[in-house]
Amino acid sequence: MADMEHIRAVEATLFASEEPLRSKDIAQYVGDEVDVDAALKAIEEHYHGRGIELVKRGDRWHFQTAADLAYLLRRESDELRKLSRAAIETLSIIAYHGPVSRAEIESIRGVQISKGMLDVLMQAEWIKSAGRREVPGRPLIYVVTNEFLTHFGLSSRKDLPGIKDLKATGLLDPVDMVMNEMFTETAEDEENIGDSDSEADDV
Amino acid sequence: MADMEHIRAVEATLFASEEPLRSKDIAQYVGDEVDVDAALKAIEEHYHGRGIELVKRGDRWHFQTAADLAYLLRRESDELRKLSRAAIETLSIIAYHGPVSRAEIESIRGVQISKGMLDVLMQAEWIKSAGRREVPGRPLIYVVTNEFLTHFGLSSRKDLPGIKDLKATGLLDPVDMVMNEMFTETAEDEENIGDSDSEADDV
Amino acid sequence: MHPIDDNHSNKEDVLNAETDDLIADDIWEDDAVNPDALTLNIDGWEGPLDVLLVLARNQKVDLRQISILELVRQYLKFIDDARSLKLELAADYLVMAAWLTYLKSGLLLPKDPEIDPSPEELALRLQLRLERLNAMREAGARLMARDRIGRDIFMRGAPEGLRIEKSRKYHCSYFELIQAYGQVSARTQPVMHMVKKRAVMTLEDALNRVSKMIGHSVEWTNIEVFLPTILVSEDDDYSTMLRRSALASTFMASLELARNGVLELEQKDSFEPLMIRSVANKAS
Repeated sequence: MADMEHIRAVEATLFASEEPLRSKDIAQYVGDEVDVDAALKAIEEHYHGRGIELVKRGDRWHFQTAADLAYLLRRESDELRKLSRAAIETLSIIAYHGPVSRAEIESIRGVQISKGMLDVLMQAEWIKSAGRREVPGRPLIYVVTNEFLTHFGLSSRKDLPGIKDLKATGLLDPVDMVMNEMFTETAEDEENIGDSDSEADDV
Repeated sequence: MADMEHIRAVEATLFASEEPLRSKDIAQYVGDEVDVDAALKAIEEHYHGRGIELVKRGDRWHFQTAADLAYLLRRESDELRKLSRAAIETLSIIAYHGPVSRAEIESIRGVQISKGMLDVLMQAEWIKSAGRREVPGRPLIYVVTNEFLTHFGLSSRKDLPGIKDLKATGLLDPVDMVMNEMFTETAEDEENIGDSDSEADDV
Repeated sequence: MHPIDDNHSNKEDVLNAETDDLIADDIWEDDAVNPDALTLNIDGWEGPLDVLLVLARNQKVDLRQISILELVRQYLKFIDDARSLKLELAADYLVMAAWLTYLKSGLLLPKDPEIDPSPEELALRLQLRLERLNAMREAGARLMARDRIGRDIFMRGAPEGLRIEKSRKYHCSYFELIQAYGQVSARTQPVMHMVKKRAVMTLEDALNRVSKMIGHSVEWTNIEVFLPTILVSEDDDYSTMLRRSALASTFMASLELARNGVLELEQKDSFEPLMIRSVANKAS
């Protein structure tokens, strides 16, 4: 059994070192009278089963975090954020009208969408780009992903309610009445709005 | 006694960390179900007398080499030597008297402190500003940091060398306060030259 | 004739005794310069208080027992030497010299009770300041002498590092999604102004209808009886609208027929039922 003072010295030297050390490197610090190898052996045993372990790579020794605990060092933490109103609208447009280009989304929303908006939705893995539209400028077009369907409990885009359904559930109510009446009375317009059904078939 | 797996997790987390961690920081890595404080206590005991020890500085924990092994590991670093006498004095005043304003530091040192002095100490992360004194001019006030405690191996400001004696002998009290007290006290002891009122009476 | 309190009275005695009490720390021994050598380097001093502290410590006694008079003498000598060497002296050194000269005379002269603060009080104040500066100087030395991280004590040389990887998860409910689409649709439909095909009974229709029916009506009859019967029972929007249109048209038709002497109208009072009957019948 190595001398406790020798063990302590070797232990501290290895701990403080910025790189793995050979037995002879350690000896330079702790002095020739120390049986470094015996000390290393004692340390290796002492740390067995702890959160730290002494390991030998080639001829060099170093301390490292126990391999089975490595998962602790890279912790993922979920930061739950609420999607902004604008982002939800954009998402819904892509869901109903996709594949759509950014310009098309803007024309449907009637407002420009910020650069980051689509990034956020892509980061959330709810939309993805689906190639380019073969029109001048070849804009990227977007569709919703399988993750989107899973998240919202949909088996396909066909499950999205049409405008008639929205009306039935009163989801169009908050809008001003003139608009509302228009949907009620102009039956032919419903086809425009409800055409998402036919598009959904493409998915 | 804390659970061995919990101990290992806390041990590994502290070991892997690049900086001292608060108990609650550790909890983020090891999970809420772990009694971090109990684990820390167990680890502290386990390392007692080893070449590595677990220490608490301020509210943060870290592993470090045992102090008595300094003779093996000591390195002269230029950075540590550079501190001027003025900087050392300023740092001490902030440590022992803090929170203090610049004017208070100057009044103790009897000289103005150069413009960059506090910046240097702040850059070293040894001092930080801690709001303003609610007196005319609302001067910034300074205190020492956790990094200061860590660097100098102090558990808390109470641990500052000799601070108890300095407090007991009133050497941390402002001169004005001591003068006031002294002259109020002596007023009770018959006539004493310090007391200008009684002096006036004598004449 | 030299009223000095207990703190001060023995000062000179103590000084003369030249106690060998050394100030505890030796960290600052380098600074314990021979007072006569002080003139050699003015730049090395951190102001007059610094000079005074070093001079005081050279008295090799507890700072509480220093001789202020001796200290003043040494400081003034230091200034004189510097001047004789034609060294530039910063103003604050000279201010301190003047102040100490004043203090010295105050301490030596018979006590003047009119002087406030008293010279003794000023001397005490100076002594307290020196004590405090000295305390911090010693504290600094002790602090610097501690086992310090990175010099004597080491943290782990190559920590793996910890990282919490924040992955942002966005929250959006199904309801919010659908609602948003509803609102987008509602908001952005092109606004079309269309003249609605309204449910109406034209005046022409009403004239025909009333003309045909009035022949059979010999008694006063409520005008509403002349409305298309289907409208009475039905209660939907369409029927209500048509009913109101029919009522208005029928009323207009009645007025027109009354003008032509085909029928007559009667209303007992405001909002009472409007009654009509055939003129022909009345005549018969």
